[in-house]
Amino acid sequence: MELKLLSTSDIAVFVDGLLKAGKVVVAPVLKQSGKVFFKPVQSFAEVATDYIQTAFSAKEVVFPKVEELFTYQHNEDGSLDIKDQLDRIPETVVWGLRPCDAAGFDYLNQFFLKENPDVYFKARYDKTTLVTVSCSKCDESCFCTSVDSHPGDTKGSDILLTAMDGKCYVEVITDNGLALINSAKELFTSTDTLSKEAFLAKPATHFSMDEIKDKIQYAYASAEWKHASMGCYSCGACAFACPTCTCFDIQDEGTQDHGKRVRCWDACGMSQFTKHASGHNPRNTQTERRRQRLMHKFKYSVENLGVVSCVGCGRCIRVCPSHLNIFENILSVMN
Amino acid sequence: MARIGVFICHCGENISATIDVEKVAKLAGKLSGVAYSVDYKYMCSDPGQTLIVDAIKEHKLTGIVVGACSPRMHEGTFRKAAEKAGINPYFCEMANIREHCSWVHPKSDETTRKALDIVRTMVEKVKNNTALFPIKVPITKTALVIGGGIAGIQAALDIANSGHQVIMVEKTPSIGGHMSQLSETFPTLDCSQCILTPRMVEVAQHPNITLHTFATVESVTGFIGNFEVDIRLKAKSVDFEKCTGCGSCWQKCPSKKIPDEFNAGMSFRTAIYTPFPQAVPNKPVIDRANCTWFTKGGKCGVCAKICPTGAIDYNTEDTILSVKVGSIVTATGFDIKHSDFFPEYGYGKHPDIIDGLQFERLASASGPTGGEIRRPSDGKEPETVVFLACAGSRDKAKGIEYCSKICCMYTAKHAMLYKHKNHHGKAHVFYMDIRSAGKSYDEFVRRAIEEDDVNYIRGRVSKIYEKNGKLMVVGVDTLLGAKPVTIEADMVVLATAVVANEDAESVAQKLHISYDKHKFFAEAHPKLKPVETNTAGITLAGACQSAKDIPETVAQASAAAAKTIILFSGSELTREPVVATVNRSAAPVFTTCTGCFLCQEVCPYQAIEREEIRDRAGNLLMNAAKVNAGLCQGCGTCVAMCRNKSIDLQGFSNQQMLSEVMGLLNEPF
Amino acid sequence: MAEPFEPKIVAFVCNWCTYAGADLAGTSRTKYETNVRIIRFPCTGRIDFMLLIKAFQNGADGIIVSGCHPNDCHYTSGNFHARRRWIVFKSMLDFMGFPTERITFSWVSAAEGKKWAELVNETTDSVRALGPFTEYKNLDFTTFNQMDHEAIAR
Amino acid sequence: MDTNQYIPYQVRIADIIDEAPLVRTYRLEFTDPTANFTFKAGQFAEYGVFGEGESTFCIASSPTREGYLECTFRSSGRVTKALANCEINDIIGLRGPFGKAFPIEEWYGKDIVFITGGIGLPPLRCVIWNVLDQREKFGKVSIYYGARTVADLVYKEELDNWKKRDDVDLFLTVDPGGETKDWKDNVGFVPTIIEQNLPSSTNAIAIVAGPPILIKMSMPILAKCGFANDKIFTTLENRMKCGVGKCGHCTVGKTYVCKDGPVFTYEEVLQMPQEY
Amino acid sequence: MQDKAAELLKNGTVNLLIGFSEDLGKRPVPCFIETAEEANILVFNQECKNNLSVYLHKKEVKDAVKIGLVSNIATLRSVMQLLSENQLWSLTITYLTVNTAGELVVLSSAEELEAYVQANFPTCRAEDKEMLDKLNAMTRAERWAYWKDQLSECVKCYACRAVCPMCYCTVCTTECNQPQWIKTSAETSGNFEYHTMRAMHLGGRCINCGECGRICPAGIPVHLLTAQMNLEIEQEFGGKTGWSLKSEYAMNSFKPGDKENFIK
Repeated sequence: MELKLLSTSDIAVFVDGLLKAGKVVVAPVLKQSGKVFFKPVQSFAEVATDYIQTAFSAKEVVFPKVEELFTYQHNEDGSLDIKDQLDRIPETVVWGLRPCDAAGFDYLNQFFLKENPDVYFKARYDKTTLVTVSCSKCDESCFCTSVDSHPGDTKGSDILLTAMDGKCYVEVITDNGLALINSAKELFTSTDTLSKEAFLAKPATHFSMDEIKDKIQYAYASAEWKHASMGCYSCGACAFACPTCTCFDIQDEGTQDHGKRVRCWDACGMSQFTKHASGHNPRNTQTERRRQRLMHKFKYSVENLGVVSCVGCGRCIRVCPSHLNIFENILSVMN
Repeated sequence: MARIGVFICHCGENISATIDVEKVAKLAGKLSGVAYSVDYKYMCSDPGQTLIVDAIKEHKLTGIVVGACSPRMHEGTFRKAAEKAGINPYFCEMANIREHCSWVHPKSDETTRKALDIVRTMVEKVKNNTALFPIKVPITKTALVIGGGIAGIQAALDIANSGHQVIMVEKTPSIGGHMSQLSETFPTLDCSQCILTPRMVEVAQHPNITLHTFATVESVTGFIGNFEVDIRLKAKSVDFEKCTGCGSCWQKCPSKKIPDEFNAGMSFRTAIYTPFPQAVPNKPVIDRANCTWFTKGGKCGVCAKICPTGAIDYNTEDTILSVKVGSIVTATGFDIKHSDFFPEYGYGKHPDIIDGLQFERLASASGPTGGEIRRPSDGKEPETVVFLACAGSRDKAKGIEYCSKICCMYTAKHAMLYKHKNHHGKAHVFYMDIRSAGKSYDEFVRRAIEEDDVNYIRGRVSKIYEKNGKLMVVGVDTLLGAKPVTIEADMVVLATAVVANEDAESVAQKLHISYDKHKFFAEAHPKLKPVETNTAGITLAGACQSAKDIPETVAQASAAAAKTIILFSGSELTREPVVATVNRSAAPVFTTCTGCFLCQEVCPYQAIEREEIRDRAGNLLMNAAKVNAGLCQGCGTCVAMCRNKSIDLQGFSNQQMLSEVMGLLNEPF
Repeated sequence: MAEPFEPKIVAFVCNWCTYAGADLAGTSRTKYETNVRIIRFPCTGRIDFMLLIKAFQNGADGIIVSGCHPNDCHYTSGNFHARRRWIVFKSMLDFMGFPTERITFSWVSAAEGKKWAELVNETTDSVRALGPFTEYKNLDFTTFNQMDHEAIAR
Repeated sequence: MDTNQYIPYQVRIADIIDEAPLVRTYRLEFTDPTANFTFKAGQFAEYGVFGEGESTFCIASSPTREGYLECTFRSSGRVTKALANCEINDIIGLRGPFGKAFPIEEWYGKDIVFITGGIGLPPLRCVIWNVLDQREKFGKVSIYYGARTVADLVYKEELDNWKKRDDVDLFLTVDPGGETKDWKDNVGFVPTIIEQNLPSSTNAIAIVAGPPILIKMSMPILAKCGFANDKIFTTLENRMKCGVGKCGHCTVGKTYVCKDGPVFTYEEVLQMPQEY
Repeated sequence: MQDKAAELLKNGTVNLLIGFSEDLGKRPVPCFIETAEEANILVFNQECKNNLSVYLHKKEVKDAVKIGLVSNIATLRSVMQLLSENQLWSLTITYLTVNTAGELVVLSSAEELEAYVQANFPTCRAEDKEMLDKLNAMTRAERWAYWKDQLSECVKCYACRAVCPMCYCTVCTTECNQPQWIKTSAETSGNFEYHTMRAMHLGGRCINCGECGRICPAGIPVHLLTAQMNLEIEQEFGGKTGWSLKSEYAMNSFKPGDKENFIK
């Protein structure tokens, strides 16, 4: 863990340098819809700076909405070729994600690699460096402080930037991060003091994980689930915007002769998600489906991996068509 | 994958001249799912078909593609072959590499590649074919004939004579129609009633014909082979069981001033009446609109008193008779415009300007004048008569663009009849063109002109006005350089336009058949289905479809009868299984159809019905569309309409069509 | 020198008029371009617009949609419904910026073998002039696959 | 580099047996003879038709019979229909083996009671073979199997063989109305048949597989026989996509049926939310 | 409104009332009220944009049979369209809305509904019109670029479908996989086909509530597609969506005189 300084004017120099070095830089870009998306950029000029949260999380870098698993081709002699595309994946720097997103990566890392490691995730994750920027602003949807994180949290990041009083403080957390810094040593000067708390945003804290941990055990039976889910349209917006939702579907595209097998995002809230070919649907009502999603975030993932899989980024609240509010739901089902 | 057989035909040289058939067969053999592939000189020949049959058996083929000519040519042939080999005939598809490839392209690799593409496309389709079975629809072997004119009579007799039951419905008190009103008929001048009445009697007496006069069709439901028809039997007020037809009632009936429809309003009838002496059935009915008993509330009652058999019953009411029939012959006939249609001729105010039908009555022995031609106003024999052809017909201004077809002929006939009866009289005919196509028709017209020196003037009549007891007919003679001519006439006969019955539209709607803008009923195809309507099982006969003369009408009536008899020749009707179906599945899904019924509108055949899906307790769970396979003709418009693909078309299913597209555009290697 | 571009054209036609018209072109040996591939439907009313999209998605450069002239429909009104669908579909595609000139709508009767041949030739020429329809296929890379492809390019 | 669990083995269909309407058994062999594929009774695999997708079902043959693999499936969805259209020598994809197996070793010396219905037999046949192939290691073996109709019974030959064996008690039944003229066995629902021939629970293991209703109905009866919940095994068949505990389709509460199951004791099942 | 709602719930005219309440952030949230006591949480203001009629397809709602529906005009219009498509037949619905004068209006029959909707029929929303004109003014290439850029962000969460009252199919074409019409993956071409299809299915049925555009997490103005089509259809064939109780669907009817200048 090193602490360095980077003059704000050199940020552009640094990023453009990374691009020159042949790295793919994925950074927040403001699009005509007025929303900010993570996009590969060609120069720092494209990077958006003034935003609270991006529309979608940066998980797409390591878990694309469409991942090509392999292509297949039947040959004239009846044999079959199967090729995966793992060698394609480029060195990538994710620039300017929020600490909550970085924390999301931490969870993804555990989920995909702890057991039955997922080669596609690994291939992308290994080539990805996360440069996080701590938050000076937040809105009423943010609630990272409720889930054991905060606007200056380094969890999951390789590098955490905090730009205040004209300087940019650089917390180097991993060797990965260090390597990145070293690619442009001259821009960085060492420093040892950093007190960012004053600068950081102060999102409202609605609960603490400690108080949840035991109450959540009994939440399953709560009658409140029906209320918490009646308004749900059973679309996938929350899951697709979520930095830690990992459900996916596997589909073949093409003919029986040649094509590709892809995996694409799926959402446990969609009515067909658990439906059997027989027509039997284990989670037939939205109540069950929403309960599964929330319980997974706050209970199941803790039991399975020891980490809460909600990072409090608040995206699900912002995107929800019927303004369902995850922390309100959690609070309601626990009492 | 399936085991498809591909059979490439050389068609002698027709295909192999420009396409490398061996190569196509060889490459087709490599396609996934193709288990056998071969080329042969003539696939449609007996050895060719045997080759296919054997291959299917030997290689356990599940489907075949024959790369040869157009399916419109030989699909049937090869489907039979497939069936012979023991697989469902609908697992056979044809790849049209002749009409669509070898015949239209030069010999080249491109052409060969195209042929292979075509074959591959059909292979992809047949892989997704499903076994289909002809649809059997039971048939009620009873025909309904609507209309008792010559068309209806002819059709009814033909069908009845073939041994099938016929129900005839006629709205007036007697069958016979317009033909019974005619005096003589062109081109032979034989007496209309002499040839018609025997047929009328035959109908009445035929064991296979049930006759309902004074009756109308109330409603029609169901479909080909299985129509359910409600017939309204209007209250006759006379018990036909008891009535002997002695006629004493109408002789005594006090209300005698009712215009006589049969005589085209040129004489009067009574309130209780038989329309004409040879009426069938020859029993009276009471015209309640004009009977004092009904108009003045229970006064009079003479006929009841007079009737020897007590057949009169003022209290009878309309009754609805429901019948099941397998086919319907529509023979509702036509009407003509009357002189009141013509402002330029005084809106029919002048009694001596009459229409053709009225002249027929004047000329008819059974008519008001006993066959002597006397003008209505004063009963004098007219010395000059002007006949106007095309009165209203072929006249955009009057909204009738079409030719009424029969006027040229009957005008010639009228002029001739007049001359025969009034040898010194003068007959003038104003005409636009003389249309006398038809067996010995033109001779007939020539005869009028040459032998009976009827004066034909080519030109139109602009107006007719009265001047000291004469009718001044003002027109032009276009053959004499549009020279104006004025003729002093004693009587003018307008050959008025033939039009559809006023109730034609409502009849069509009851039958769910379409009609043109003049309310004439529309045939299913102007050339190839001139007798059928686009509602299967309903045929047309006579002038309800368009103006026709008697021979044409009779011919079409027999054709309609033939169609019916063909339908009745089997115990059930077998139809191509290319029909739409709405998916159904087990509870709790039942179907993916949402019951929006937006598809109902697009079906030209009213084949889409509503089905109510209920649980065991009988509670309505959902409404869903259901296709009546008896009515569906398989156009598939509803399939493309259906948003979530709940309707599919057998033989051209979504899976099949999409597979064709995918297969065509994705070359395997 | 690369060989000249030969467009792939798919024709969606109805069984009773245009398919028969194409047959007539055959029986009267009217020669025309080889680029067209015919897919037979019972009626233009059956032609699902999704099939057109699928065709383009799978590499068609041009499409012909053809059926019976108005009032000639074997099923009386299928082509009328189809026409209405086309009007809307066309303007829809146009609004999305789709090069609609790659779709040719036409009426070809069973008697118009010659017209069919001309139609195919005209369409082929115009599509050949338009060049390969890559816009649509290129859509197939989402941003992140795009990224991969760029990576390979390097 | 870890193995890529999404790349399927290529297997060739060596033989096809039509078991019942819509139900087929495929015998599969690896195109690459070097492929070392080992599995245990109760594990499942992902069977894929390229261009259509993958479908999940248990391996129906037993590791005790080496050299080949068998699977039995009913064609219902897109993939299974495509599978059913396959012919001998077609190549399909195979991923696996996945999931926990039955702890057969722990059952040595015990009585084994198999209870299953319809298409529930295939997952158990693997165990049954396993048991029969080392018959001496087990106590009494009884099999309760039923189907809707006689036609719907799968592995008919096998059933005859088991019937002939005197070291296996086979109770065959078909639902009322499903019988044929020459049907000599029981008529009635499986649970009823169990009630009529109650198995002893002393030192016994019960294995239940089949439609949810069958499981639901059988449990109380087994309880009545005195089977403890941890002596009753079942195998859940949730919708699965990845097979390796990632895609989330098969989750029941915190449990990933694909990697934590599909084999569970009834006790474990009761711990889960009742969403399967 | 709260009192009226309470009354309806008390006297049993309504078993379940669908309306709006507010969350901690004072944002309107759809709420579902079964007892008169809860009625006090109801709010109704300009921010209540959701088209609540979409909930009428929800099983829990259908089970309640007697429904009270707090509606803005768009909601009422969509109910009209739904009725014309033979939906909602199992429900008896009481509509609570607020007219332009700001008074509470209660409609308890389809006929009343029709009268009210026709009297207060909404026009194409100004902001939409503006965007449409902007797009139509573009060259086609620009439009292509525009939609390509927009649709590349679509993740196929199907929120647009979920919030659409006209998307009531129990199984959507996107879920049909025999054959698979729509790619499951959210690749841009798949997104194009999905949105084209959606627009085609909604053209002449969409009631322009604009929900799909408003809620798109990727900010794609999908509602413009259907809005544009509705304009086209209205111009070409006439008829307004959600105007009449009897079906006036432009796409299942035709006029012999429909234009065909584009047909060779």
